[in-house]
Amino acid sequence: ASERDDSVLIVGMELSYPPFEMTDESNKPTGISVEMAEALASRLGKELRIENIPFAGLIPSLRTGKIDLIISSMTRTEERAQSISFSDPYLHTGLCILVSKDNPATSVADIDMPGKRIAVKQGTTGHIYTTKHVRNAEILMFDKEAAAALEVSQGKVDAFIYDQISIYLNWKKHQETTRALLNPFNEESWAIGAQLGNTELLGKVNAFLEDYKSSGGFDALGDKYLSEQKREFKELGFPFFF
Amino acid sequence: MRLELKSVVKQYGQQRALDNLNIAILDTSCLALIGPSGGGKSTTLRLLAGLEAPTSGSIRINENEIGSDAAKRNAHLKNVGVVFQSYNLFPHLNALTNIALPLEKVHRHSKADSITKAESLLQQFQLFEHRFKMPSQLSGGQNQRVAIARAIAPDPDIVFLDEPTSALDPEMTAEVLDAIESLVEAKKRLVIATHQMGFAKQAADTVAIIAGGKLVEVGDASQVIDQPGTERAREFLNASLKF
Amino acid sequence: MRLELKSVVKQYGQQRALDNLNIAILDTSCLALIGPSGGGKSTTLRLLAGLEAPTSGSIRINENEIGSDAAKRNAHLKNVGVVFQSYNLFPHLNALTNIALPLEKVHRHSKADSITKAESLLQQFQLFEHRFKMPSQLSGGQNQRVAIARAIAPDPDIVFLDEPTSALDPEMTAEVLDAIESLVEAKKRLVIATHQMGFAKQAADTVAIIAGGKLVEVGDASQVIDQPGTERAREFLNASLKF
Amino acid sequence: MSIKSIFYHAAEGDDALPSRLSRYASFFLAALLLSLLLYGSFAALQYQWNWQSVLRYKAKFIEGWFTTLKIACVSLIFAFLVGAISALCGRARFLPVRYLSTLYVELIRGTPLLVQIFLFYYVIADAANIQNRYFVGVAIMAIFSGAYISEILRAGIEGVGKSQLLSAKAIGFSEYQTFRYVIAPQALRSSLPALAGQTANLIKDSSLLSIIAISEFTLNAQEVNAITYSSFESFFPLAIGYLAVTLPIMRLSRVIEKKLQFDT
Amino acid sequence: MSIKSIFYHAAEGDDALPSRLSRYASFFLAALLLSLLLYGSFAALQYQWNWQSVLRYKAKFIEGWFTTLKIACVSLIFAFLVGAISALCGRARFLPVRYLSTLYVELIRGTPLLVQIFLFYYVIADAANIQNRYFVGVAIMAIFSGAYISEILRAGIEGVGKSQLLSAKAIGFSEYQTFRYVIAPQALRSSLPALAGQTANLIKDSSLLSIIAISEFTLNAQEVNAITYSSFESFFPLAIGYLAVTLPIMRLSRVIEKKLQFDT
Ligand SMILES: Nc1ncnc2c1ncn2[C@@H]1O[C@H](COP(=O)(O)OP(=O)(O)OP(=O)(O)O)[C@@H](O)[C@H]1O
Ligand SMILES: Nc1ncnc2c1ncn2[C@@H]1O[C@H](COP(=O)(O)OP(=O)(O)OP(=O)(O)O)[C@@H](O)[C@H]1O
Ligand SMILES: [Mg+2]
Ligand SMILES: [Mg+2]
Repeated sequence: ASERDDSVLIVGMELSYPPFEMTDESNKPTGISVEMAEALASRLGKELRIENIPFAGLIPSLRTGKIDLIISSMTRTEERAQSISFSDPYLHTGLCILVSKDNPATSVADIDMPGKRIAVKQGTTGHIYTTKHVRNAEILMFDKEAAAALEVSQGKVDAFIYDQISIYLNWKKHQETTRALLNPFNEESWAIGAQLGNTELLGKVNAFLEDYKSSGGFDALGDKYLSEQKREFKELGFPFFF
Repeated sequence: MRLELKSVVKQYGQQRALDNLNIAILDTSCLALIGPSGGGKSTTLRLLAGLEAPTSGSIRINENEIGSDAAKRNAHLKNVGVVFQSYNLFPHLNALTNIALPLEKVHRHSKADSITKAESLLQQFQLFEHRFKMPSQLSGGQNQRVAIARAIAPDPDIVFLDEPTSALDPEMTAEVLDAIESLVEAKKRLVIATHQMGFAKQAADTVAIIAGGKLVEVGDASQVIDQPGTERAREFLNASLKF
Repeated sequence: MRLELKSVVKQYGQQRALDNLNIAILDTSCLALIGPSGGGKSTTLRLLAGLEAPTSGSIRINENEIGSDAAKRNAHLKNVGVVFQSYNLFPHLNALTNIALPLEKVHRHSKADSITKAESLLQQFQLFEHRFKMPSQLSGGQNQRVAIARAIAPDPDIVFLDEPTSALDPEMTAEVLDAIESLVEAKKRLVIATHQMGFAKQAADTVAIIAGGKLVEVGDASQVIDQPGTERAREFLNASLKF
Repeated sequence: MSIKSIFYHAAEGDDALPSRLSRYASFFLAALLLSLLLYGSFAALQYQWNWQSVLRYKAKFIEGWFTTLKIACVSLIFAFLVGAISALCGRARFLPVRYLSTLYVELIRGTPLLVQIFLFYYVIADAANIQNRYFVGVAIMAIFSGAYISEILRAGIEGVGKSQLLSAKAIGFSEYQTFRYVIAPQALRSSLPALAGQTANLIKDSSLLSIIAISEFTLNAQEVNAITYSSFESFFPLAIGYLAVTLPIMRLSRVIEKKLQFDT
Repeated sequence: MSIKSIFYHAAEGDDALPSRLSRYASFFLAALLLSLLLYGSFAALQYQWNWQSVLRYKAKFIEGWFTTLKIACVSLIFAFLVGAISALCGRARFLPVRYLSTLYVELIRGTPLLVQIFLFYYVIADAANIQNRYFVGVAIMAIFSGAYISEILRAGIEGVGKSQLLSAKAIGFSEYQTFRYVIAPQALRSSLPALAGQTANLIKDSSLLSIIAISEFTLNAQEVNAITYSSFESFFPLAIGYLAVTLPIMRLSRVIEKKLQFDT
């Protein structure tokens, strides 16, 4: 409902998901998605502006035209696709589990039992997965990732389901008290979001992703931000998504 | 001053404070309202001052009918000074400001003039040293004197005083009497509700006795007080001879 | 009742309300405090009632030294009734409850007894029909009578009355005088601050004149009022003859 | 009755309520104006409503609403208790108790509820080995709202005139009796609007308990929002659900307020 | 001076402040107690502090703190304006205006700020074509807090005794003058504690503006929390940052309150 400067590309993301979307010490946006957005903007010949919007505010912002695109590690889902359009996926990952140290569980089936409690972060694919597939355990929704991890570490819940990299990082933080099951038990893909019906922009985005992948842009970013994780995953013998 | 109340009724909820009150006075410079407690003196005073509207009936002061019309009542209020039975100074202002503020804001005196005027009145009532005290820090009589000073400060045409000397010692009462006399000389008019017959007799030229919300007797001050015409008035006044 | 105030000083901020006050009275059943406005009557009354502590000096009533010790003051307060100059009824309670509540809660009467007692006092002061009114709905004199009724309701040993008749008409004043006489007959003791010399003379057996926070004269009521011994007292009392 | 006289309230007798017709007509006019503003805005937005997907989750709304209500009710009772005790402690003779009350009120009112919930649940309750999150949630809300109620009551208590305290002393009331029969009724009367407001706040603030995974009204609405991506559709039931509780409370308080009115 | 007399405040002369020694010693004791409680809980938790990683982001905290402060200051001014106007409108002769004020106060106080922000930013501001989010943020906070301030002022205004209004009328004060010289000073005095509290609330509530991407204090702290994977380390600066503003406000209000005291 508003006129805007055409020479600026406004990208919305929640800058609290390292190493994809975050800020550096001087409060500047940085991370994999940010560099991606920069590349995309220069490809479109536009000036980039990043809006730091909490995850829940991203889709409303897009729908009311306050931003042009969402690049915020957003998984493409059926339900989201009814509200916004998604580009081709640019990254495939999967859900993993954080359990407490003395929990013998090895798979989702082990924790989906009566009397068990599973923590998820509200609005994430972990949340969507559990509401669809978890039958027996009680699901607890959290607003903050840190809270969910703390719950596992204090034994208040049995497991925390989230994506691979987050589970890994949370486990690093609570190594004494938790254990991570880093073998993804499902597959999902991240994509860039645009307004419904904005096929023109979406086409340009898809073309950019194609080129970016083939020209090794993603690999370079992986080496820059995730080299340590990559190495550790190799040592631990888990598949790494990036 | 001509005063005329015609079948005035004032009803508070269940309570009929004035019950068909009729008073007609052709000319008076100082009217005293006397009568038993709860008889309706304060209510009559509030109505005459234009602070409240009667439930029914008409009230005429000189040529103004102030009973039914809010605008007229408000115009009337501007030329009037009132002292309530319970002083009613503003608790958040000191004695000096209580007097000076209305002068400055309502009567458009300059600030300096207002203060000078207030100070001279405080002096007259022997309150100068207490001028910066808040009402809660003043004695009963001091409060009352400030209230009187506030009422007469803007030189109103008519001053309404409800029990103005109840908290005053005889010396201060004499002082107030002097003030009243000089007001009368300055062609101001007064209506005073009081329990002190001696004071009423000296201050007023006309006296009205009100009891049970009705007029009992009205007439020349010394005549009504010394030779009351009705049984009820005689009864009431006899009691006052005791003191 | 024996009363002894020795070099009593009461300081309010800058203001010295009582300035080395000395009074010694060997026996009195009803003491009247008179004197000019702002002289210190109310302050003396508050100190004698044990409501405030003196800044310095000693206060002795009968055998009790109540000046310095808070516990003693509070014990003293239980046997005492007080009427303030500005009534001070509780604004959120009606007339009846204002009287009955302390009877029930402080003096442990049954609820029914408290109400009966309160009602009979209201009747005595001709307030029965007004018993359910809130203080703000009562006339000045009605308020004052409720306050007196509240003070004497629990049959206290000593009653302190600050200007108890200031808002009362002569008839009601006579009523209060009767009440005081019957209290004295019942061996109760009273201290009254008043501006009405006639009332003081009839009610009290002893009179003390206080001015400027100091004692001017003390003695037998009719003697002090009719033949004052000091110049200041004569001056003060002369003014009162006017009314 | 002229049109003017319908909408205008006479200057005189300000106590008297305007006539029923006047009140209804005026209220209607005011409500109409507001509705038009909202309607116009949505029309300008050209928003495509999608109520179906939200409606499917109505059980979630209802469930969350009841959870919020239950938590709020229980918290409220304790909050009043805590607040009253703290207000009393603020007048204690033993000074450390007095300062403890001040510290409590200022620390709680001065810091975000979010931080308090986190600290209380993950640190203090954990140390005390209290596991039930609903229990802890109620405790936190009681402690949080209690600080506000304490301050409201303090203001009410201090508003009672000194002359009345003197009067109570003269009558022989003990400190407790003075409090019970003189201070409390008047303080309650004068703090009523603030207390009603605080109750409404408690109900709304309890939504922050979502961060310790208490599935109350706001969390559930946001969850529906997160699932269906229909922001406005889930916010309307949310607003109406809260109004359904808070509005009657505020109205009730006004009625009681009018009833308890007395003049000082 | 015995130990008892240090910690006990004499019954007499309740107005008199306790001695300086008493106050400090008592305050210290109270603060000590609270600190011990917190310290003990953290000790039981055996939490491994990691201040370094949080400290690296201190620029973020500082920046957010200033943003919050700026928004709060500007909002506060407008909130007072809105609140005062609404309180005045609540006494208007023209009844629809009166009900508009009531509706405004009740709708705003009755619904969650979150919903209001959403509605206001994405619908109303959008329809009015206002794009600047800081501008909208300030407007929302002013409207939200204004409703609370309006209610606080209303209570204060209604608390002024009727006898004083009569007195003002008798003196010849116009309605405006009565308001200006009699009602306002007394109402302000009696609403001061509530106003200070509301100011503190405004500062804290502004944290919800994060959902429209205003990078204020709380949002920044939570981002640091998420980025550094720390649980508690970023909450402490948060609490202290808010306290640094709210505490002085509450203290100041108490001082002014004492100064303006008068007896009715
Ligand atoms: N709280 C206070 N602060 C300052 N001064 C006070 C306070 N209370 C009383 N005073 C002053 O102390 C003096 C004595 O007051 P007190 O009330 O005892 O007089 P009083 O003899 O009862 O006078 P009145 O007949 O007018 O009631 C007065 O000058 C009064 O202004
Ligand atoms: N607001 C009110 N509500 C109910 N009754 C009232 C109200 N105001 C006055 N009254 C009653 O009206 C009657 C007359 O009151 P008013 O104050 O005029 O008496 P008064 O002659 O001034 O008495 P006093 O000498 O005691 O001051 C009294 O019985 C009183 O109780
Ligand atoms: Mg009267
Ligand atoms: Mg006195």
